[in-house]
Amino acid sequence: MNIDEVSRVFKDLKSMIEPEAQISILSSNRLIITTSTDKLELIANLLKNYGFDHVKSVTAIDYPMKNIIEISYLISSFNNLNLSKIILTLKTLIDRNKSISKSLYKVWPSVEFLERETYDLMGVFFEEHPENTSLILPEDYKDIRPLRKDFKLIK
Amino acid sequence: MEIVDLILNILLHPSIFVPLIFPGFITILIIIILLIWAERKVAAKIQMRIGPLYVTRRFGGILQLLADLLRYMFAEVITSKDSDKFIFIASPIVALTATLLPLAVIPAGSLLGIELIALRTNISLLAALALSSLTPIFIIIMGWASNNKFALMGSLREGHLMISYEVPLYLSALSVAILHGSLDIVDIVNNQQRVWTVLINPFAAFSFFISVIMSTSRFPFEITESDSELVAGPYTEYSSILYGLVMGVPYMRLYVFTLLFVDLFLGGWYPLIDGFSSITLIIKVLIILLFSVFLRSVYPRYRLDQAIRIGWHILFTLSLISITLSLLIIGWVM
Amino acid sequence: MRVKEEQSLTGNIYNFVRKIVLWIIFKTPLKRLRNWGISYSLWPVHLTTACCGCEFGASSAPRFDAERTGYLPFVGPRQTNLIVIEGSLSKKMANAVRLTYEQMPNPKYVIALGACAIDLGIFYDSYNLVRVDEVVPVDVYVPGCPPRPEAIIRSVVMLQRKIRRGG
Amino acid sequence: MKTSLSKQQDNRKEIELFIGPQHPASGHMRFIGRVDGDIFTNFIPDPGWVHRGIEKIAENRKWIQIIPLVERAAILDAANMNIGYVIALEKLLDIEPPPRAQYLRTLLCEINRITSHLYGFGIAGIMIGSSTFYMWPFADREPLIDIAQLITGARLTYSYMIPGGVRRDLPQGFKEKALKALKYIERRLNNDYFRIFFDNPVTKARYQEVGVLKRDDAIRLGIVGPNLRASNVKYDVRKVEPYAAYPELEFDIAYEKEGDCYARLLVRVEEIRQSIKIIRQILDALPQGPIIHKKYEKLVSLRKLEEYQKTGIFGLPAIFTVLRPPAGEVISRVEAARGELIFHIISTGELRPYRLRMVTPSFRNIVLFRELISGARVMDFPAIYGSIDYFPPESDR
Repeated sequence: MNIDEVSRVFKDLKSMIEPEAQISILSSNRLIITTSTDKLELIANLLKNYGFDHVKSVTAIDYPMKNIIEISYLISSFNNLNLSKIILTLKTLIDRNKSISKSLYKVWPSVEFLERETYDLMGVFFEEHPENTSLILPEDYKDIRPLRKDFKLIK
Repeated sequence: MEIVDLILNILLHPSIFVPLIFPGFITILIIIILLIWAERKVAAKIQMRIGPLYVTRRFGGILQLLADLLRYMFAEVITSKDSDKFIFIASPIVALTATLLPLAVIPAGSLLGIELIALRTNISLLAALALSSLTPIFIIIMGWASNNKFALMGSLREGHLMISYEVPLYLSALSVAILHGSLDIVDIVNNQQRVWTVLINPFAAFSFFISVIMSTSRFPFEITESDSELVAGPYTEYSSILYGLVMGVPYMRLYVFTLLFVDLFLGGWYPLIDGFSSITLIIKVLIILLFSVFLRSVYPRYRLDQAIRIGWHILFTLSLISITLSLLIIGWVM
Repeated sequence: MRVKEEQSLTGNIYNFVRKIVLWIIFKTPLKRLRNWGISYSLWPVHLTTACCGCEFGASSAPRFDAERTGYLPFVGPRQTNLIVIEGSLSKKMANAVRLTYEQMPNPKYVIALGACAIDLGIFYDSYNLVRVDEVVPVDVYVPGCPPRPEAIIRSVVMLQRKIRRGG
Repeated sequence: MKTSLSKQQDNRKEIELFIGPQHPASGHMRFIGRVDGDIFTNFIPDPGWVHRGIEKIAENRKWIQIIPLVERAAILDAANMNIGYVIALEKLLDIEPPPRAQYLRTLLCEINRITSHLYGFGIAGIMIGSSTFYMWPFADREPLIDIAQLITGARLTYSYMIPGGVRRDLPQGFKEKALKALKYIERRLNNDYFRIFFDNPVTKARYQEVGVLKRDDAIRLGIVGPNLRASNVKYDVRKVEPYAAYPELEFDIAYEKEGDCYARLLVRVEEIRQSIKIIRQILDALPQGPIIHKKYEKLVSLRKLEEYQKTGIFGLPAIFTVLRPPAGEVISRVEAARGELIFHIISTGELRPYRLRMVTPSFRNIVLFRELISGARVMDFPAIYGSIDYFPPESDR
């Protein structure tokens, strides 16, 4: 994919989402959009209308020092072949102690199991998600969620 | 000497010899051991494998089923807490007995000059068919007594299948009776000295054979105990020797039906070997049995609704056609 | 248990019969026949616990053909007498393995495949795994990650020898 | 999942069916279904029975130790798991392996794709009761596993790719053996498989028009791999974002229009054909040259270098144990046998990754169980399961 097309998409998105969110380029065909939790659904709807039709991954990263958890949605497209060459990261930061975020299930149904897994392994509660129940760990799991940084494997 | 003669006389009396030795219990045991071994070996051959071998290396693992039976024999009998214990234990035994009952009226040629039929009646075909329909009922009871969801669903499937294969099975058997003008199997076989029924009325033979395949849950109709969703169907809860019995039931049923099939359609014990006509019969039976178990390595299984549709749409129609054909032939000859 | 009055005269008939049957099975030549039958009829239950299951599948497939030894993967716990633990055992799965083991009729055997089954192997510090020997008693361990199908068949042969020796 | 089931607790007409994990067709997995007569009214997958926590363990491993770790997610597709991670790591390190290494990687990936699809066929066959079609594909995997073993020395778990290249060169006489195996597999695939299974009337009755996944639904649910392509979406990472040697190779995207179980199997058949085509091209056009990046070739000891030049086996340099990629965030995607595999790695310049996210294709396809089997007949469950080619350890990680 040539650089022109990425920069065209970049410009389109920039004009579309600013000033609610910031967009930057990570590498040749990886874009990053950063936004706050309450604007997340708005931005997601804009992106969906632009042509990004599914979510590839929901990655939650724990930063105990900064007291935040970063949630990245990796978004791309199956329908639009130009967009499918781009992976767009939609990032939001949430408070680590509360760890409540807004579910994007209404925008992209493909996040369902990814968000459920994030809830299970990272302990991030997604509001308005149809099923915030354990998926992978045993149902009676009580400990700290394993992907948090303060969960140590060998004591 | 007189005592030996007496014992021999008792043993060789048809009403003892037939159910106990040939074509009854002992023959069935030997045939099942050979048949299951052959089934596994034939499947292995098609699948580029060797199959059971090390149990008796010199004879190609022919005793494999014996080893399995021994294991069943010495395993712990488990009856689950929620099951209806008496029925749970009794129904496999009754099912086994019920499966063997039709042998009393099915003739099996002659051996050493003795006519091998335990009970000669002039309605033996009807009696054989009626007795053969007992087994599925006990299979259904097994699933019910187990008190297990998979077993219950297996029973339901057996019930669904039963009503769809029994009608074509009986109709096509009756079309043979119409053709030969008799309900006595011995008469029917004797009528086939010159030409076999399968050549006169192939529709009846086809629908009878497919119904038999369906009723004994061979592939592609292995639906009752379909393991990929029902574990072992009605037999899910059965362990040890009880499972050994219920595993034998479909094979015995297949054997009994094959005997009937050969008598009705393939000319029974003709061409005759003097005094030993059973040998002709048993060779034909073995060929049909091998063919039925060979289907396992060719076909996947049909879905339940598809099997029922085959039963009612194709087999039922064919059996009606076969009855019409029999009537037409009878009318033409008359 | 309180001894009933009839039993005080005749003794416990059930126990008496049981003792006789056990004596016949274990103290007479019948024992050898039993062990011979069981050893050539090891049927593993369908319980795939982790990724060594692919090699477990391959061991039944044509090139290796474990059916030669009378080993036939079969459907339910009631009809089988062998559990093959394929690799690691998660906490959720450990309950299932224990349940399956208890559902199986005696005599029953366990083969544990892979480094994970021995000491968790490459996942030695995982938070969700348990060791197999904490869950069920194991008869034969097979090392490897994953073990080759030949090794799996060899473990079956080893178990057969063990049974025929009277194990 | 408890809540959604208890909603219908009072409905006495339906029975609740727990399928697995000890069940002939469940694999390492549990399903909770509600059956009304012969129809599943509700079908919920319950994964996590093989969860080993690879993502967490990776945070406690050095960068080079993660290579064997990630391939344990799907050991029958190990090369594709490897290449996803190694590409991500190389992006962080900012190195590009030499062309010969790229071709060798592609070769192993395609061999793995074929063996993985054959495994899937075997499972699909036994699920609908065809024992022959379990045995045949499993038997025909073996020649290809032999080839992979010639390259790497292992049956399934290769750990063949290292940052900057691959561990070994091809042995002598490899090309002839590989061509022979390819010819064999092609003959079996095009004749015997169709005769025994794909053209079998029973197979067609079981698979056609069962478990139909429409194009819009496939996109909406974010399905990947052959299951997506069977619903008429021409999306293949090897074309969209070519990696390794794929830009220079010629192949087509396999796709079908119907979206039913039969189409999903036929897509895999076509993919095997394309893989054979790719392997033939690689064997013809394999460039000469080193198999490891120059930067690392300099770092090994003299003895190891001599061995490398003589036998083509590259001993790992000691520097790999203290590999420290610069800080950064990297996302790599590759087309594994079951679909798109994503690695999202956060590095802080330490000895170990800060966070490694691995999204496997099976995990993204898990939703298909609920979507396709709810409303299907009970006997359709194994047919659909077989056609999805779902591998629980890959999903649970």
